[in-house]
Amino acid sequence: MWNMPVDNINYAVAMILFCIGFYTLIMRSNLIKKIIGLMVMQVSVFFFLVSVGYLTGGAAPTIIPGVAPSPMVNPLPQAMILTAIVIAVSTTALFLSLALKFYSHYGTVDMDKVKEDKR
Amino acid sequence: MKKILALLLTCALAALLLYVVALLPPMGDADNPTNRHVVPRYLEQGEEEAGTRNIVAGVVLNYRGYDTMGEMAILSAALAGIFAVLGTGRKKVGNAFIDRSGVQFSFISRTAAVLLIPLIMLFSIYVIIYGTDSPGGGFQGGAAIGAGIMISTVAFGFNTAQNRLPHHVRMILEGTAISAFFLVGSAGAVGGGNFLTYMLPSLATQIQATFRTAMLLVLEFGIGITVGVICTSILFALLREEETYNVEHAG
Amino acid sequence: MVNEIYSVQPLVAILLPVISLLVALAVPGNYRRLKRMIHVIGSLAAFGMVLSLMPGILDGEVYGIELIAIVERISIHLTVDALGYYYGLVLAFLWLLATVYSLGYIKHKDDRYYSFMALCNSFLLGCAFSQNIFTYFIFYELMTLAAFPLIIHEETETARRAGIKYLKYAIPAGAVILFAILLHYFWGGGDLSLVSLGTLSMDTASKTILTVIFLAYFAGFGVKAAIVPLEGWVPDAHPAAPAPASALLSGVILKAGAFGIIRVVLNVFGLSLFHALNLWTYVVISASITIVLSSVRALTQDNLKRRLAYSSVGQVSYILLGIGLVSYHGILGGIMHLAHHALMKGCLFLCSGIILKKTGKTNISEMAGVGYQIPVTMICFSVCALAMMGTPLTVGFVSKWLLGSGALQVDKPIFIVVLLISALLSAAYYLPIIYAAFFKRPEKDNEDRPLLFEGEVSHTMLLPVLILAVLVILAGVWVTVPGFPYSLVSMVARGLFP
Amino acid sequence: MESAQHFAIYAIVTPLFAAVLVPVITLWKKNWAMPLTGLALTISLILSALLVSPVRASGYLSYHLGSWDPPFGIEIRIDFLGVFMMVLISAVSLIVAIYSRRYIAPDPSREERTFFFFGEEMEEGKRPVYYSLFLVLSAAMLGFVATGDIFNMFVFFELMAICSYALVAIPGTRLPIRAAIKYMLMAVPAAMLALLAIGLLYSVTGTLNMADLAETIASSDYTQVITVSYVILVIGFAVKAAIFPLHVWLPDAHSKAPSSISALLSALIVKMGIFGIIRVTFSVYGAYFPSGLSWVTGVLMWAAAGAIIYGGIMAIRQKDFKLMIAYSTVMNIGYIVLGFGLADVTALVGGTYHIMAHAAAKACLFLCAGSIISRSGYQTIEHLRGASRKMPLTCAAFALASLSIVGIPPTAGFVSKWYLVSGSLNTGNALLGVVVLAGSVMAAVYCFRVVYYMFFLPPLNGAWQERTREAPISMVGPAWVLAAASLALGIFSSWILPPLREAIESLLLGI
Repeated sequence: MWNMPVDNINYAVAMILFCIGFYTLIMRSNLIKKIIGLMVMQVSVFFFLVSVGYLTGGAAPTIIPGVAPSPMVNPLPQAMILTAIVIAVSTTALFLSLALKFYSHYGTVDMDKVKEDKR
Repeated sequence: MKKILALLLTCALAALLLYVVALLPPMGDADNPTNRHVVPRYLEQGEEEAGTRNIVAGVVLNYRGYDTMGEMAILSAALAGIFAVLGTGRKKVGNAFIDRSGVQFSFISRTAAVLLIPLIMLFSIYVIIYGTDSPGGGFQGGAAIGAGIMISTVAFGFNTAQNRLPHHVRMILEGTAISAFFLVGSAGAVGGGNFLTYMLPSLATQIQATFRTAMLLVLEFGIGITVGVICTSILFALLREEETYNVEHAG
Repeated sequence: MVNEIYSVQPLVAILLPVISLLVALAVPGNYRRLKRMIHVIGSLAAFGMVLSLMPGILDGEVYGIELIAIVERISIHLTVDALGYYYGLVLAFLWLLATVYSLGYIKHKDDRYYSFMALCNSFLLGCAFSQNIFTYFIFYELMTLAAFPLIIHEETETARRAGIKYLKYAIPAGAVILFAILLHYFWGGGDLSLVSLGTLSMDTASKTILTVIFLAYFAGFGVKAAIVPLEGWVPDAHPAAPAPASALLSGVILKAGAFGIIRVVLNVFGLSLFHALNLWTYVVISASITIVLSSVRALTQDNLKRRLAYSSVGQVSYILLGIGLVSYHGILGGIMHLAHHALMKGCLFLCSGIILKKTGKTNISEMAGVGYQIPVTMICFSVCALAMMGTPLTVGFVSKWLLGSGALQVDKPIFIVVLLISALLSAAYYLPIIYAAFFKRPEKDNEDRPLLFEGEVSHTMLLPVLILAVLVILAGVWVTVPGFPYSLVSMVARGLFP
Repeated sequence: MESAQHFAIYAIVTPLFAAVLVPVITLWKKNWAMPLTGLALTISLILSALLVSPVRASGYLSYHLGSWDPPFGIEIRIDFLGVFMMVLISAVSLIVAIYSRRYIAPDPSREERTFFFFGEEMEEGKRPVYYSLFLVLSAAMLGFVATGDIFNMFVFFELMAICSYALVAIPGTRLPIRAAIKYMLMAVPAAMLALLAIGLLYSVTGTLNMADLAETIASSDYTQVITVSYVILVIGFAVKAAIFPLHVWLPDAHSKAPSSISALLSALIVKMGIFGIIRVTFSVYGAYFPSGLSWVTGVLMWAAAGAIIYGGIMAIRQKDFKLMIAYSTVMNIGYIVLGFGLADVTALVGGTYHIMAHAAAKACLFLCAGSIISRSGYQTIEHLRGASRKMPLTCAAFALASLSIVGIPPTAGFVSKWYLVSGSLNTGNALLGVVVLAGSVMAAVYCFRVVYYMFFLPPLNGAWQERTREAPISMVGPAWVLAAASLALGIFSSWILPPLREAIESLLLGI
């Protein structure tokens, strides 16, 4: 069941984004850049989910009274993303506050610079 | 060395994921499992079952309201976590609140803010109220509220904004959503349904729909208030940490 | 399967020392005499409880009580059959004497000491009365840990090192035994009981598996039973521990390992399988090597308790030797030697404690004329030492004789040679002590007067020594008195050789 | 019974609601935080305990939220394993909460010397935050084990994760912050992987309800996609569970967090990852198990063996007290995962029983460590010499719990090791049985070393001189409850094992 890449181009892009984020996360020693990589990962997953929910020629899943019901895109992934976005926002906020504290302790956000620290 | 290893790891991951992508059903196809299995019921009966024209809101608040409760809990937990990391600000560090946040007291920004903020609030309330029937809802409205408060912070300075919305008030407000979910859910449980049931068999049929709408509104407002307040609190906490740092280091 | 009579007595016997321990802990700290008395009463009560089972046991009854199941289908199950009862009787008796002796001997940290004495006592009784190897293992492990504070009681550096060494040997041994039990459980169809004559059989497991199981058991228990490559902790632990503790160590705790091997041979494998798989060769060979080697090394020791420790290493192997030659007299002698050696060696260690207390001497080379200072003790010592050599009219002679005739029954006279060699060697390392004690001039004190008799130690320390010495002779003369080892062990042996 | 169906959901939402109330109430009543926490956790403990008999009566208990029947709504689906975990979670959380009261807020009137984390006291404003996070954490764990919907599982997983990051970092000093960052850097991508896996799964099945997923998967043609999603999901959970190669975050986080939180992390949170793996494997991918996924379990099995050996060696080499206990956790995770990796009923019974045994014993160890460190300020094992002279009760509890860690009969650790080894013999991996026993010998080395230092060695010169006193009853009591539990769970294991075995059998063979 190999599909032409053009069909699933969104999926492919999402996966590549995911890998880019992952690479940033592990390669950068700068904490802020790590967090950015993390956010790229999150966004790529959302992108993937939203593409999963897509329906060719589907309208937004909102019933407008008096308008004949047309095929609508899948609302469930959108609801999932709504939840996942909030989760991502909370995680990022917490992470940023940790980074802030880290900075105020060490005066830098570079993880490698403070490797050796035995209280 | 580490570079190579990371590169290899990433490439392996990419290969795996792209391999899967090639096997996934074609995107947007009408007879994908995603479009065949559960969703049709949402789309067809969503309006009368869940009582929302906006199906997404119906899914978020009604079919999968439990997820949303967990999500609200995550927001509150994140705020609590930020307090846990940065401190709640009860501990005054010297004269911590010398105001360095943004443009302050400039005439233009103040006037603009005075003009904008009421509109923003009004709009956010509109978004919240009509969230069940049109695009929008608690999150969007709450975000708008948060944006309004941020504007006021920029315009009138950190201290003013914080005094308008002091810590304990925010502490009380940030629990609104969870409390709303708890009460609404318990109402369902008491009324003969399950937790988070809105169509109560114990009620007369003609007021059931009304009751459901009321419950949904309560939830929307709870979510909106919580989101707005938590955005504000996070902003304030981060600002305060910056102040503290400046005081400690810049002296 | 023997049908056992439900009885709580074994459980009560096990619990009594623990109860006394709890009571003693409840007593406020400034009544030290009262605390000790409670401990003595506890061990006395345990001994009495064991004694109360005697008549039934002599009639061939079996008492038992099943407690809660730990892992499914395997429960903690207490059973008193003749063999278990025999071991329980010996250890409860020796424990009573040692506790009484400790009253005069132990001076500091006595709370901890007596508490762990009581714990060890009840755990060992549990070992003796266990119905399945699982229960045996549980009590065995607990006893292993509870013996540690007794060994390092003096808290000197050497004592600590000895204790650590003891754990280094004992804990891996426990793991090995556990592995053996699990193999046994897996290949033996889940039957771990110790009441029938052999639960394993060739048709459930292959020859190699059975051999592996046996060797794992043998090595695991061999650490406690001090078989030669595994005996390293014994000569360190005995001198380090206080005298009563070392008396119990070599008198009873070493025997726990030997007893485990006896149980494995008689009740897990059964003599027929044991013989068919030629497992007996491992046992007798390692036992003989141990006997000879330990006797030789004992010769070179100057520290009294160290010499005694090496002698115990050898003597415990007598028991294994007796089991190894699968013959009526051999098994009779071997199992009887368990009690005999407990009596003799217990007495010897207690005497060494008195010598230390009274004259402060630990090395044999300094013991010139000790016999003039503490004549009673040294006479008891000499009696037991002679018994060790196997002098007639003592228990040592009985067991050696039975072992020898056992060797002849399966005509393997080579082992008589082993016995004779060890007898000669033990003569060579015991007689000098007696000679030094009685036939050398006592040393002078600083006013140039010879150190002579100025009263023995307190009665609480002297009495156990006397009792043991008397028993060594009585049990050697009237062997068949009911209640003495022969009466019980002969039941076991007759059960094995109908 | 009618009302019993609501017990599950209220066991979950009561702590959540209390978590909202705590900061509000403490605005006026400073010291009501802990009683409120205790009350909420007691309620959820009682409710979970009441669930046991109905669940045992009818294999599982299913509760439809919003009375939408699955797969359209979210379903709470509790089998015996779930209720077992719920009782464990609420009980341990309650005990640790009681411990926390005097641990984070020493009583000034008794001039207790306190070295709360590393010599710093907890800023007072953080105390309500602590309890609030604590409650949310418990609620999240309860929801995680109770839910029957895979996306909902993810939500609670994230909720739990956020609370644990925050609680690790709550001291605000340098090392906890770094530990928390390290933790997040590994756990957040893992969660993203899990979400991606759920997305993949959804895209080929179109449903999120576990039971429904199991059916759909059984008859799906997207075999490779499903397998890959399983692998990604397992990796996502494995990071949280700190399975051997992915354990890197664990020692730091567990040793730098406040001890009460370390207890919670070690006793419960890492177990959640393993529970997640078990849950998805049997309730979602059951059709592929074990034939299709045997290589995954094989990998896990050897990873577990590696964890046992590595954890044991590292624990022996540690000088820092809490770091040693943390590495011991790495090792014990190995035992639990081994039970899963062997894919054998007996072994899995051992593994799940070890979840409970290790929870009781390790929580006790961490609580004792917390009492000692917070009262004396000493953190290296060297300094523990003679500790029993000043803090006898704490040290005794430590000794009792370490018996269970080593697996001395008849403690709970022994029971689980027994089942693990017999399971490994059942599956013909005698070598793994040897590894397990070698592991318990290593455990004996590092545990008994500490016990020996505490009881049989004189204090280091100058140490333990100052007015260190025994920890208050509200800190010793919980430790003793856990120690006694780790003993009682060994002796009375026959009360828990049969239903557990039934549950495991229905999981492993019933699908």
